[in-house]
Amino acid sequence: MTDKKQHETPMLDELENGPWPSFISGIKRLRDEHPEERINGVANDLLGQLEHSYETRKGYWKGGTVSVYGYGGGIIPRFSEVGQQFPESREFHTLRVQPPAGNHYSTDILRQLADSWEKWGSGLVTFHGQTGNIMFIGSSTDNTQHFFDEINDYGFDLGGAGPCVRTAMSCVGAARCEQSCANEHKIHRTLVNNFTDDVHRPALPYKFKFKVSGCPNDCMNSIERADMAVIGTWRDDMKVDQEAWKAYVSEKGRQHTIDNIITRCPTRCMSLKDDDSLEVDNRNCVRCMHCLNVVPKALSPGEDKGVTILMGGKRTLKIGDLMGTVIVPFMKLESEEDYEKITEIAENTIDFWAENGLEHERCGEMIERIGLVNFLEGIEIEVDPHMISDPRQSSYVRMDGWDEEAVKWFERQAESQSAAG
Amino acid sequence: MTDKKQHETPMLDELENGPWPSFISGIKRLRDEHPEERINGVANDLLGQLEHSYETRKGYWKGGTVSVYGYGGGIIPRFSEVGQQFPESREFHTLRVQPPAGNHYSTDILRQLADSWEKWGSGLVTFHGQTGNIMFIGSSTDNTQHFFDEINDYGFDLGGAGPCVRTAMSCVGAARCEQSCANEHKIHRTLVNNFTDDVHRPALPYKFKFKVSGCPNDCMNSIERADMAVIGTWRDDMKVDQEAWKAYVSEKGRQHTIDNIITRCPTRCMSLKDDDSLEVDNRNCVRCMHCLNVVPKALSPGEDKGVTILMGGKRTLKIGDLMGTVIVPFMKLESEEDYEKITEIAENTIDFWAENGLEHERCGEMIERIGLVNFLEGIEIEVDPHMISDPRQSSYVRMDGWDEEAVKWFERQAESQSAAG
Amino acid sequence: MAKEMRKPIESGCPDGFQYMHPSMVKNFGSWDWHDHPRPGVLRHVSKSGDEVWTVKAATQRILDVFTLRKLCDIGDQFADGFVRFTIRSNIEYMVSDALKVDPLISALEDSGFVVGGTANSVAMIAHTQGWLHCDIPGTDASGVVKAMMDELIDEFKNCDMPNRVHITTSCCQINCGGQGDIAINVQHTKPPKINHDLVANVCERPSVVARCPVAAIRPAQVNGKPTLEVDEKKCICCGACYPPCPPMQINDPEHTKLAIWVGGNHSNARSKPSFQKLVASGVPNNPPRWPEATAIVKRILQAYKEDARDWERINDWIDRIGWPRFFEATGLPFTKFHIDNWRGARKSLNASTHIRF
Amino acid sequence: MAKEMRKPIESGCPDGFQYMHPSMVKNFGSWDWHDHPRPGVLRHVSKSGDEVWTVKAATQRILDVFTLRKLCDIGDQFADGFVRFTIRSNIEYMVSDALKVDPLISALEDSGFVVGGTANSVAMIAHTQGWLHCDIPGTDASGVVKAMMDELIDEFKNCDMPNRVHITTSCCQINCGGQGDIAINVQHTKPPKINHDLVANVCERPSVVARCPVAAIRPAQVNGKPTLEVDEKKCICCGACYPPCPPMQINDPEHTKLAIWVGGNHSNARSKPSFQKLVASGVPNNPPRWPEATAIVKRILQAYKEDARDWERINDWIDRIGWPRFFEATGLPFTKFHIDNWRGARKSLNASTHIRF
Ligand code: SRM
Ligand code: SRM
Ligand code: SRM
Ligand code: SRM
Ligand code: SF4
Ligand code: SF4
Ligand code: SF4
Ligand code: SF4
Ligand code: SF4
Ligand code: SF4
Ligand code: SF4
Ligand code: SF4
Repeated sequence: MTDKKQHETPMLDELENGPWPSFISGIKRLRDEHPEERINGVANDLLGQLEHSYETRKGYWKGGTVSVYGYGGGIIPRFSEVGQQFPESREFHTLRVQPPAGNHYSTDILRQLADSWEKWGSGLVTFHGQTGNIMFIGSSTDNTQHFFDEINDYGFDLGGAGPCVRTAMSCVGAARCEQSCANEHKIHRTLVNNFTDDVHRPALPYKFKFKVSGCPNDCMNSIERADMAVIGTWRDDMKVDQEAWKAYVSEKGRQHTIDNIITRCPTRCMSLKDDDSLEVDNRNCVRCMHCLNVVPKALSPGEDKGVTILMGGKRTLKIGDLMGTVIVPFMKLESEEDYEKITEIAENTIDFWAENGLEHERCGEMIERIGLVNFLEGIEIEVDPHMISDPRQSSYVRMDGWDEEAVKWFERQAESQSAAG
Repeated sequence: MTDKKQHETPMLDELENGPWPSFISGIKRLRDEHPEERINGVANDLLGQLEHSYETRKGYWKGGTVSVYGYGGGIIPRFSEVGQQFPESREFHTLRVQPPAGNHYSTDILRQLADSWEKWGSGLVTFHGQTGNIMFIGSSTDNTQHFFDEINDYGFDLGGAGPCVRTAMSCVGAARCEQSCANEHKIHRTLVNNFTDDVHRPALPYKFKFKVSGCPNDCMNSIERADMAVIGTWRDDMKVDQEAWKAYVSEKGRQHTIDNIITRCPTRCMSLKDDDSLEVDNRNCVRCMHCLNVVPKALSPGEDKGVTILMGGKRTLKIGDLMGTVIVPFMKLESEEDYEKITEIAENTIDFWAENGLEHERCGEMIERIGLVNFLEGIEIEVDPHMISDPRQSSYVRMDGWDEEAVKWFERQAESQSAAG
Repeated sequence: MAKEMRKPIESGCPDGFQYMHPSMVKNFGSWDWHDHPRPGVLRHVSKSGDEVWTVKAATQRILDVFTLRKLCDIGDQFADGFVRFTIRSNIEYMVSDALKVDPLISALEDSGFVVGGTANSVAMIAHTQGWLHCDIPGTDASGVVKAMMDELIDEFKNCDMPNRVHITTSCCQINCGGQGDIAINVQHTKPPKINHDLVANVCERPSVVARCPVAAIRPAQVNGKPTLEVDEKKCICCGACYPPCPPMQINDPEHTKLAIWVGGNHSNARSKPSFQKLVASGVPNNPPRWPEATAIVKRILQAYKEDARDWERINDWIDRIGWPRFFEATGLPFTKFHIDNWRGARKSLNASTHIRF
Repeated sequence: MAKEMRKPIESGCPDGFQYMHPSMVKNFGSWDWHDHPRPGVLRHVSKSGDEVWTVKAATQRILDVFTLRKLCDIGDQFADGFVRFTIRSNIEYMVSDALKVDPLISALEDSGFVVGGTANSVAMIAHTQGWLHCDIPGTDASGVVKAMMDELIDEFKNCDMPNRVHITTSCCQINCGGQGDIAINVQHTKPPKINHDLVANVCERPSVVARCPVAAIRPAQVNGKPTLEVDEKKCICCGACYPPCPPMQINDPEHTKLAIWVGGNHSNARSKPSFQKLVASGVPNNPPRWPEATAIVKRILQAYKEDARDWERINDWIDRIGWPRFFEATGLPFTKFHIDNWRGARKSLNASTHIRF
């Protein structure tokens, strides 16, 4: 440790108490124990500024413009407003780096990243931010380029910041989860890596996020937090291992089974038979996952797997929280053509939104403004009753094109029937 | 029948086919069989105009101004736009007459009304219109006054038409229904008869309807069709006659009982015990009536009866259908003071709305425009969590008065506790 | 006026007890339970042990005095001279003696009335004035109802449905008939045609402008006269401007259509009250028997009857099976018009993976 | 720039298979079932019969390189040199040999990490940047979380809750932290204070005006300079104007408060995904340990734990017991602010007699 004066941090010190791991202790370790003086100094001034925030209950960072050569985004620049007092952390930018799909790491690669970061940055890193980036927190303007060049050479690339396609997220899924109905990994990389240009050069109305969950449990919060959510599901009957089911019933008891499973089914489509076997009215199962979650040994998704796509989720800003809503009720994702199709859907969506979205307007806000039907027409997807919870409730609409629209429906029905037949 | 030329009615004649009673046949009887020539003529021209409507698919009545001495409303004036062709029914006004609460009639009084109507009107009458009036359909301008004078003398009065308090409605309720939790009769008459002036002299922003149902089955459609809905309910535990219940279970079977009752309870608060007895988690019963409806012999409302008041229901016009929403979760209606209190609530509501409603704006539309909280303040009712399905979902609100509001709640809680203790 | 006029007695709503069947007066507030001995008949049992048997019959709603007197005759003969009318304009006879029920039913049926409409039947269709009396109707609700009930009479006379079915009709988009399990409503499909010569004389222009839900009307001058004009791109053809301004003719022999809505439910039974939803539109407004509308209603009833569970109202049934299946089961087309775009429409979208395949 | 710059390799999202535990690669897509041998541990069994035991541990999220290397050391020693991170920034170690689980847990705990957060525990709180890095924070999410997890550590380490509890925090009303079963969010209570001297230089005025959700901002002149002004009656104190225009200072040491929201649920399990609802506001933003916020969270958790049934998430529980009971059970006040008045607010009103007394 250098002998430079350490800032007093009486308030932050309070956050070293208690059993939970303390981020303050971590920063102090960098200040006190790291061999590199640069890092000691940065950590010391960072603590100083943070203590100042705690005392005054205000933040002291402001934005600016920092990027790496060739890119327009991916870095959150931070300059201190109290840099005179805390000069060594006055430039404290965050690099948003895309993690491997599924957030898998070897310890080797983690060490390699730590080494690079130690060389150029503050030594503070987060796995991961809420959008899913590795956040390398605290680099000077000069060093961002060096750090990026180094990790970019061994396979890491920046994520998004600004009005652009953002880093995507996918759940552990098929790698370790029996509920997975899709190759989250492949969907994730196919989608986001199709848009690297849009990730790195912000030129869209606003941000656009992909998230991929392998099943309706939606461990990636995709319905609420993604502009385009891709969620695995299945179309045929769920699989019931009656022996495993009966074993569960006999272990837990019938009353328990009824109270925790049968009556919790949102469409009441399960019956516990007198011989303890299970009957499922699969046509009315809405794939809510509840029963599969409770008895994974006995109940599993069916064989005919695919994905549901929802669009328009986001949090509060401007018009209040929006959940994504169903745009593609079901599509298979097996062949390369299937993957091309989903990429095309994403492209059509982003193109249409890029043309029609207002400045700072998310895709869901645009849908809200122009109406779902116009959006669907824009991305060339036909209306489908699975997209709604309920049909129109208001008679306030001009419907003189009814007959033409009805014909379209019957034609589509006939087509899909002859395709099936 | 007079020998005046009868209009051809080929289309209407089609409505004399089929087994259902035909209103066309009824009108023809008046044309062909009634001893009074005036009535024959009116019926003939009425059929003529109606046939003309069927042929051209258009209506031919227009409004105007007709009233009885001393009143401003209660009559729907109709003048024919094709009166030259159909002169005898060219004036064809409807008198809206308030029925006895509960729509009870002796045959004597019905005959008396028929006699009066035959003297002055067309001989066509409806028990009742959708708002609940006896509709005496088809009077000339001159005769309205005569007819009104005659029936007013023996106890009948006009209902509302125009921007005024309207005729109210109440279900058969306590007169013949075991579900009844209130004296619908008395509530109905107390409320509407407190506002006779507002019924007869239209001077409000728009119409205002009371409807009274004795229980949450709401046979009067009051939540959707009344500005102020009063609905009977109870506050203590429902009554369970376990013997009658078990008899039902043993007659219908356990599976049937579970499928039709236990799993249909919206809050899942019923358990069928192993001995076939019923356990109800009464704190979570929402008085939905389902189980009581299915097994009225075994299940009945509790003892601590009262009413819930909802306001703001109406159909489509202007902003789309509105359901009424809870304004008074529960109040007793036993003593005269209780009835004074409910009258006062109605008065406060109508006063506040009369002052703050826009022209042609219903109470529910006003609530929608100004927000429930402002409405409650206007009628001096405190907020209560029973009024909502869910608390606020949007953070977009200025809440700097939070502490003061919190204090109000705690004070009210303390008061009601000390009142109870 | 010169002649002295009689001052009204502002008696308001009459006391019903004076006209109430004596057994109902006696047992007021003490009923214990009821059951359904047969279609069209209810038995209510009082805590006192008294019984009242109610026989319900449908009429044509618009009664001529002959019919009214006939109903009275039957009441005198079998039911102690008392009757009541239900909210759906059915007449009810109350008898204390079970033995009178069958003869009463025969008398009613012999006179052309239809006994039924109780419990899980298709109830009498609630309806409105139509061409017979109103000034703004797009169709004749009474005619639609007569034609339809001719075909649904068995469903009225029997109790074969999973739960009661409440059908309503209305003769313009104002919808005095309310909403129901199934509603047959007028739906205009073209903006009003304005008779500019009349507007200045007949209409108070600012209040017509204010009545339009989408602000599509603006004041204008035509041939130097003040009138109104409609932005046809905005107009949702609701007809709200027509009552205050009849020169804004919205009714059209061809373009005024019927629409069918389902799932309205006012009761609090099981779920909270729910609004009806559009299922079919563009249905021809085809007097005198409107066969197209009846055909759709029958398809819906049949699908409901086949698939719903006991006690499920139409809305409960659809909640369970989902809308895609509803359209499949009824064979009705799903179009872009089914996707709501009025206030709060977002809540009608499926923001979940809850999907039935 | 003069110097020749390195062109980036636009490789995007790296392939995860290269860093994936071999057993997960081998059994990719063939897992059969899992169970919960003990808190913090999952066992996944593949159709091939292979097993993977996962041990989950919480860290401080903002890792210094020492801590990161310590985590790597443990991974090398017990878990074949592979780890993954969850969406809640927990680290997961996968081992194929059940016998390694206990020593691994000891190693983690000995190093100060906390093993838990699986199944029906209180999961690690998702959080955001706060005063440590963001330019607009009203509080320090990391600090709030550290202080709160100190008190909820037992709930993290055990699986005693009716179902999982997902807590989130955010450090401004933008809410990067998302929503959750319980959310602790910043809530400003006073309109921004404008530094008029700076506006003209720093802010693009039209786009600031456009950013306001309630159109409360208008261009103005102060001392002859172009600036902005806020209609304080309209302003809902959301802070949306502050990021594009820092001179519109919304953060205030006293009037920036915390609010607590409950019932957000993103999963499709049982009911469709639901939004969180406001339950408490005006909570002091009180560093360094925010005791008032923690106290409320604990009251909510306790009521939930006592009253909810197995598998009921907080929203499911409240659906069953109703909001009045929620306020009763937690002792939190119900105020006029709980009644929504934002778009679509009517749907939040109780349009029924469904009431629990
Ligand atoms: C007579 C009448 C009230 C009146 O004063 O006029 C009435 C009377 C009864 N209703 Fe009703 N309801 C009457 C209109 C209604 C209406 C309004 C309407 O028809 O427009 C509703 C609400 C409409 C809606 O839900 O959209 C209504 C919703 C109910 C319900 C709830 C049904 C449900 O499951 O949703 C019940 C409960 C039941 O079925 O057991 C009920 C039950 C009953 C019972 C069984 C109550 C009782 O214990 O006596 C009565 C006999 C019904 C029968 O005929 O089978 N009544 N009932 C109305 C008869 C109308 C008719 O002639 O067809
Ligand atoms: C007669 C009746 C239909 C029927 O055949 O049963 C009826 C007929 C008319 N209604 Fe209605 N309404 C009738 C019950 C209703 C109901 C049902 C109810 O009261 O439960 C409603 C829906 C509930 C509600 O209040 O919202 C209803 C909602 C309307 C509206 C729309 C009001 C709104 O705020 O949305 C209008 C338009 C207006 O008032 O501007 C309206 C206007 C009219 C007018 C006065 C049309 C006009 O402006 O000239 C109709 C006169 C017809 C005529 O020639 O007699 N009528 N009207 C019903 C009254 C009979 C009676 O007094 O008993
Ligand atoms: C590891 C992780 C995915 C990842 O790739 O990061 C994951 C993994 C699993 N989730 Fe999840 N979920 C993970 C975040 C989520 C989230 C998102 C979040 O935490 O922000 C959700 C949705 C949040 C919400 O609902 O608001 C989520 C909703 C579920 C559910 C639905 C629970 C419910 O009843 O509502 C299940 C089903 C279950 O509990 O059996 C589930 C089940 C599971 C299972 C049991 C699936 C399986 O069979 O393997 C996994 C083990 C969970 C455990 O640790 O007990 N997972 N899970 C995430 C662990 C986060 C953590 O460290 O705490
Ligand atoms: C770092 C991170 C919080 C964290 O600590 O984890 C974060 C931090 C910021 N977010 Fe965020 N957001 C982060 C995830 C989110 C999420 C969650 C998600 O992606 O799932 C959301 C909600 C979901 C959504 O997209 O709606 C989110 C919604 C926002 C918004 C509001 C967007 C909206 O349309 O409602 C803004 C404001 C804006 O963009 O104008 C915002 C803006 C910001 C900015 C750039 C503030 C600003 O304008 O200067 C923050 C930079 C902080 C910093 O100094 O690093 N951030 N932000 C998360 C990104 C880390 C990463 O890249 O992995
Ligand atoms: S979303 Fe489904 S598939 Fe993915 S980890 Fe969660 S439970 Fe497994
Ligand atoms: S997955 Fe959900 S909807 Fe399907 S059977 Fe199981 S509990 Fe019911
Ligand atoms: S509303 Fe209730 S009390 Fe009144 S008739 Fe209907 S079921 Fe009976
Ligand atoms: S009345 Fe409704 S909520 Fe109450 S126990 Fe019966 S079914 Fe359940
Ligand atoms: S629905 Fe329309 S046309 Fe029919 S009675 Fe009511 S206002 Fe008149
Ligand atoms: S029909 Fe309706 S939308 Fe069209 S101009 Fe008239 S009031 Fe406006
Ligand atoms: S919640 Fe607000 S303050 Fe916190 S990181 Fe996001 S934008 Fe910054
Ligand atoms: S704080 Fe929000 S509401 Fe207030 S002026 Fe700024 S953007 Fe508008």
